[in-house]
Amino acid sequence: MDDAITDDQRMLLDASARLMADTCPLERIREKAYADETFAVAYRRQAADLGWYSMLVPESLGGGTISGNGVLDAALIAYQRGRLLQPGPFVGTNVVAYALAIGGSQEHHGKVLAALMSGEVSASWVVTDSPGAPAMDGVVSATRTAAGYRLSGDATFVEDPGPDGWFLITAAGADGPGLFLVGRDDPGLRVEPLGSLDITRTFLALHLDALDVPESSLVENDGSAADLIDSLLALACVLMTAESVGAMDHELAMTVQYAKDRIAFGRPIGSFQAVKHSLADTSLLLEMSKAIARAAAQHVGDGDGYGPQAASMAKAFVGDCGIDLAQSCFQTFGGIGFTWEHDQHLYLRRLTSDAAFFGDPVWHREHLCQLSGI
Amino acid sequence: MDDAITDDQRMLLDASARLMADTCPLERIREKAYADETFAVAYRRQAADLGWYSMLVPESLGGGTISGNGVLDAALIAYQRGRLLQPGPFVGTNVVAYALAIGGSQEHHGKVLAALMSGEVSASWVVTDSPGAPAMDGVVSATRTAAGYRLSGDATFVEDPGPDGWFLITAAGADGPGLFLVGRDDPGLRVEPLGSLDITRTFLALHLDALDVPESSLVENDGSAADLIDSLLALACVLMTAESVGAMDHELAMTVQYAKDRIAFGRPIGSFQAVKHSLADTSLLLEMSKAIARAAAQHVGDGDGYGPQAASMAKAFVGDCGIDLAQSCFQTFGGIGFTWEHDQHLYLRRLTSDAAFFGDPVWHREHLCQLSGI
Amino acid sequence: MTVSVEEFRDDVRGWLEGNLERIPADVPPRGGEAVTDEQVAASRVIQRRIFDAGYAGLSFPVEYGGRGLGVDHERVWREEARSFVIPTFGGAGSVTMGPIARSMLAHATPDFLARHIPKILAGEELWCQFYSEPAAGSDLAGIRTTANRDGDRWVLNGSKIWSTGAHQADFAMCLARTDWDAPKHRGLTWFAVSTHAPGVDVRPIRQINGASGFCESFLTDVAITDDDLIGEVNQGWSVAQTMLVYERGAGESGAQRVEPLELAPDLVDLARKAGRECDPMARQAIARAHINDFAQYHLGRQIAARLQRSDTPQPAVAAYGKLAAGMLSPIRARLGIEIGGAEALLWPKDAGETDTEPPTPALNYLNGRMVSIAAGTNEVQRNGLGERVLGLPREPTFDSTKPFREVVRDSRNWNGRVG
Amino acid sequence: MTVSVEEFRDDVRGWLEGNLERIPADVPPRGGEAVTDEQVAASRVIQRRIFDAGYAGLSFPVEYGGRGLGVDHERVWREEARSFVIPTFGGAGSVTMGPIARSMLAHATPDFLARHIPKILAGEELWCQFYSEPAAGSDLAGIRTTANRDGDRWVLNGSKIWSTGAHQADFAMCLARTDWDAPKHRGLTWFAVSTHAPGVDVRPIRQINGASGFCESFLTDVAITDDDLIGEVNQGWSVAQTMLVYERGAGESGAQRVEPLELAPDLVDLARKAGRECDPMARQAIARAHINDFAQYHLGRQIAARLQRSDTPQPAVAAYGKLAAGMLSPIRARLGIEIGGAEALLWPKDAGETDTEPPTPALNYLNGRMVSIAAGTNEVQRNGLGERVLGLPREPTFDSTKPFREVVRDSRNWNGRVG
Repeated sequence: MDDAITDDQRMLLDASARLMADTCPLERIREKAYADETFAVAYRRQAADLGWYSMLVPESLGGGTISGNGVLDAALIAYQRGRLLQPGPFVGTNVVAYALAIGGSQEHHGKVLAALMSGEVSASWVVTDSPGAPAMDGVVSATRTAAGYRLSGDATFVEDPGPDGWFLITAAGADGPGLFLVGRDDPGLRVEPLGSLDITRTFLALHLDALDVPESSLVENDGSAADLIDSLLALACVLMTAESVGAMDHELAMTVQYAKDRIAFGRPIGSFQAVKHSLADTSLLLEMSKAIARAAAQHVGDGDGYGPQAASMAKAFVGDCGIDLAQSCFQTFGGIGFTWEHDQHLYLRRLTSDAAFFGDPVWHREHLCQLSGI
Repeated sequence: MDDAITDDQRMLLDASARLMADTCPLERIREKAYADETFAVAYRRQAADLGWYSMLVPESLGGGTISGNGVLDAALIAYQRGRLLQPGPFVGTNVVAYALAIGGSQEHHGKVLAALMSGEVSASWVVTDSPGAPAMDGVVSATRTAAGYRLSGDATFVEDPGPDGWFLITAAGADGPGLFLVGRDDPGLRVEPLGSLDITRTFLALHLDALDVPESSLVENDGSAADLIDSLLALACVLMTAESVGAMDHELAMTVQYAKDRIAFGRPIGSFQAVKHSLADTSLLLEMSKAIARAAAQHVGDGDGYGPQAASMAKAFVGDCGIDLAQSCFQTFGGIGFTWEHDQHLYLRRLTSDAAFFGDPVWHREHLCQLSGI
Repeated sequence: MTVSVEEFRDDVRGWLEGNLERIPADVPPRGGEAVTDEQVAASRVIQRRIFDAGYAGLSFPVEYGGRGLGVDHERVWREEARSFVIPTFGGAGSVTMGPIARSMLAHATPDFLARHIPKILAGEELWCQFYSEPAAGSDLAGIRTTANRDGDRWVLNGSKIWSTGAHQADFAMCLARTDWDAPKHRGLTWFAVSTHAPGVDVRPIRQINGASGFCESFLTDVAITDDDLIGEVNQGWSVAQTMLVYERGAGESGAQRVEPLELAPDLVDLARKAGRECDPMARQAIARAHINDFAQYHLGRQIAARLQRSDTPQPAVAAYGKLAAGMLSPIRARLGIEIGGAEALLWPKDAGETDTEPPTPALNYLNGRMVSIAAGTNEVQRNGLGERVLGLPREPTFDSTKPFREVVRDSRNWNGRVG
Repeated sequence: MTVSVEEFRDDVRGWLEGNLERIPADVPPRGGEAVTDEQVAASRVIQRRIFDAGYAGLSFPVEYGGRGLGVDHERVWREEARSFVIPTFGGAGSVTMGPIARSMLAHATPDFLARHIPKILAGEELWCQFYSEPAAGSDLAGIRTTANRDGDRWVLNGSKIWSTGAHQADFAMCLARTDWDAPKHRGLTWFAVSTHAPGVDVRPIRQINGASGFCESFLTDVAITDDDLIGEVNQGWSVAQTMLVYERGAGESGAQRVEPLELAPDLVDLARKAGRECDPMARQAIARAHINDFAQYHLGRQIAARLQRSDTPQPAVAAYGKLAAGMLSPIRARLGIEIGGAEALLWPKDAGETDTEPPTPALNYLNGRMVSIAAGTNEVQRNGLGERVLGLPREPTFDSTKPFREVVRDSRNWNGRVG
């Protein structure tokens, strides 16, 4: 995915890779180091210095891209993050930063956007109901009150932004969907920590029981929230997909190495066609995933109108391929892959969760048909 | 599928196999010998002598089983037929014979059932609309007239019973579905010959433009036609499935032999894991197909109430596996499989058509859910 | 003295009713094979009761404490006992009664059998296998654990892995290399080893699902005698062949023991929880799972019947059942995740579940490849089916004729060029 | 003298408008590669016109009648010419302009190139490959057709198969064994052979779809000279490597040439005809097909870019494109059959269709494995990717070092035992 990139992009990726390897390698992930807020803030600040949370924000608001296509830049970072299964809502923070940049008030810019870009806090986009489909028309309901809005309903599959973090909640109002910025620490919000197959991220369910929010929490109040939500989904899909592709890349590399080293029946197992052909097929899945992820980032970044289709296609394709790849690598590792100490299960868990996060392949294929007018 | 059978069943199968090998081997199929009515009648009479068309008819009406489970006996014949891709509506004739035995009038028994059992004529069950789903509520409409019924509508995927043959047409009436026996030569019926991917069978579309049929053409007029139609579908699925399994069995055997004989890179290609493992997987598909086909025949024949579920399961499973197997064998044959002279394409065509005939796997899976009450 | 199946059913019913407890209706069946030490202890008591009543080892020879009956009687027992609290020895229990006891019966001396089989049937001896090794997984005969002759003793050294339930077992059936200069398959021997013997160190392995049903074991100068031999010296591979047939559950491995008639109840339940029971894609997935279950069950029945009709063990044919399980188990697990979506991937933490002990669909997913890998990978099954059932030409072998010592040496210099 | 891409686009537009006919709007594009002899003759006339105007061989060297431009200019030509009647030489045309002309440029003498390339670009010479043989399919180097030196001539004997469009070709590029005592890959040589030469017998093969786009050819004492050599004697395998890169379409094989943006229009159309455009399963299938098309296209672009950045031919990397096509083509064809149902399996006979010439979905289905098998099976691609891209250890080879004569002999006595 980072095959043909500019020198500036290469520098960004190399610096990001160093940061992750130094600060948050897989051992830290296993220890859930990121659950410690001190660790998390320090990590995010360093990442922010590299521009992790600024790529989708215009220069006028303090952001800026490396290559001119900020979506591609952010996707390349996501790809690097995926390789080492990095924690934290990178996708959510960028998506929310974009939403605030496009539709937020000056107060949002000053109070929240700046803190997101500097790594001070994180954010998550809340758009998913049970059993896991994006609720484009709103995952909770919003009704007008004298002082603002009242939000009611439940949401799940929300990545935890950590203390002081923000949620951008997609809510169904009388005139269509709207987006509301709510603090994680809002006392009216019930935040339920969830157990998860994926142990590299932390997920929440949110319960809004008539949560009153002020007028000022509304983002993009000029009536075009539906379009903005479409854009947010496309962005979320592109970045999630890129993270998955990074994880796939790293896992396949581990597996190929194992197939070269492991001996059975007097030969390295990679010399058997059963293993070799499975790895070749898996490698093809990876190359196709890289290609479609990059194409989607390009379309979304170019704003050529094909972004939502391309993003849903990439999300569906990579969602399936990620699980296929993880399953196939597991089979190659054999017994050793069943041990907690081996890393393959971390990748299997993450890729399986990624496939459903922000809409599973079935949902995105149907969505593609609808976007295509059938 | 014929692994553990009685001596009587073995004799029936051996005699059937000899008949087919002598009278209608694959060269005859390629020449479309069965399109010649003299050939067809002679072939059917010999087959009838072996009991091909009598297994689902009680002894009181001149039929009789070999083992006590006539459905299993008929399925074993179907399995043998499938091995050499035998032509003609064996399935239809047996299904219609069963319907007439259960629900037909004495006139039906004397005029039609006897001729079906003796091989004089064939019959087809008409139940399929475009694009190919069984229309259990009726594929055409039936309205009351003074002298009987008026049938209107179109049907497709009807196997040609040949001159003097019969159609048992599933029609939707005011009080539910009904079954009507109509002669192929009825002047009011428009019979349209179709081209077909499967070149081992001959298919028709039927066009009924206000076809008036007498009261006496109604089969099973005591109001329980819906139950009978469920039974007919189960029977059709079991017999079709058994034919497919026979075709699968023969094709895999041809392919395994080829993998033993064909040399490449200084070795028989069957010594390569790529080929060996593909054939092992394919062989597993075949063994599972045999097992489920036999289980379905057993349940349907036992009348234990699970027949419709088991039959739909077998039809769905074998439908997919048949195509998987044919595709996988094609890949093993490589280039030679692309030549008209090689037999593999006859099996590919037949198995692909079989998968959709009487309902494709998707339809049967949904049907299974409905039968199971969800 | 044979008893008819129906008569036997009546006997069983009566005895169960009077002697075992019924499973309370509100206890859900729990997946996974791990059992606690307390469960094992309680199970020994119940097993003793069953043994004393003559219902243990129904198909085992009478002279070793069994009943000498057939598979039909065993099926009757299973059907009737299903709703009662019967012994659960976890993985070690199945291994003891299946591959271990069966291969002992075929290969051990009468003296050995008289010493061990009655105790096994009575629940006194729980066994495990010391078979796989870190460097001998799929390559089952690539054993490096060594048994050296030392006077009238044997001295064992090496390490074993993936021993099911070894931490709860009393004995291990251990495969060791007794001749490094013979070809790979001709220098192996099976021994009985007490897991409590000096030099045996058994450690549970933490699995990806957080459970620890398997162990890794280290053998350091463990001393045993000829009385502990199971089969003849250097003939271990033929014992392994027998064992393999029962490892693969005589064709029924992984399949349900009773014909599955109800539409995949676990998945229907999951779909309902996820609000997807009317979703056409979820319905397809549910139907697929059930159809596969049904086909797998009947495959198992057909294979078992074929094996029963045959006189010699046919591990290659049994491989159909193993491969079916290995193919279908991950598919079914994945269908569960796809049907359930967030419902399967995420769960309330306050329900007492931790990260490492997820609810059933996620647990099944993590365990989905177990049967695809353990006791012979799918790839090994395919080789066996291809060569020994379909009769395809052999894979080139580089480890079949030369001394095993040389195989180990040459594997480090692989270049693939033969001619 | 380079011309900018945009300037070039203007030139092309103007010339096309003034010199070629537009494709009538009501002519549907037709699948399949077969063209009639009349189409070939008419195409030669148009090709001559294009050649004379300087638009033939855009990326070919100027000294052999080309323009010396790059792939961007070629893409412009393709985009602009799409709506005009351009030459269709069928399969032979693609083979001539692709693998044949490209490997000639890399390996033939200037004299040979001057004799043939301009005629190729002008539409005077249509070529085919005499490459595969009945006993050398996947095993491309297993060539048994023999060229024996006889004074200053070479005499060819043997048979060739799967030569695309050979019945319409003027020449064949023929691979023959010139040394049976050398190892397999070191005794091969390429020759130019006139298809009309004495001793050359070309026969169309009837394919399973009823068409005949390929031929079988028999060579009996066909005489040629050193002037007909393409590359050096016994160096044929290195020529074949170049050819392979272009066989695989430089990574783009099987993929569409223009980014597919519209949702699988053929399948949407089929679903509409079948009344299934609202069926959730059909919609999933349609989306799947389009997503695969889109992924395959972008894979092709990425691979092509990677190959362009590299200095040496990398047939192994190009195998990604070939394998993708080989995997996805049968899947797509099957999706069509599943979406269409009876609509795809059955068709009105009176529409002039016969059994042997089915409508598009059925035709695609029968042809679906073409790219999975022809020009290197999926299995061959996987081996290449595994060993030469992923760097996995080699498959054991039994035909790489000993004289080919012995390989043929030994293959008849396979027992697989090596060590």
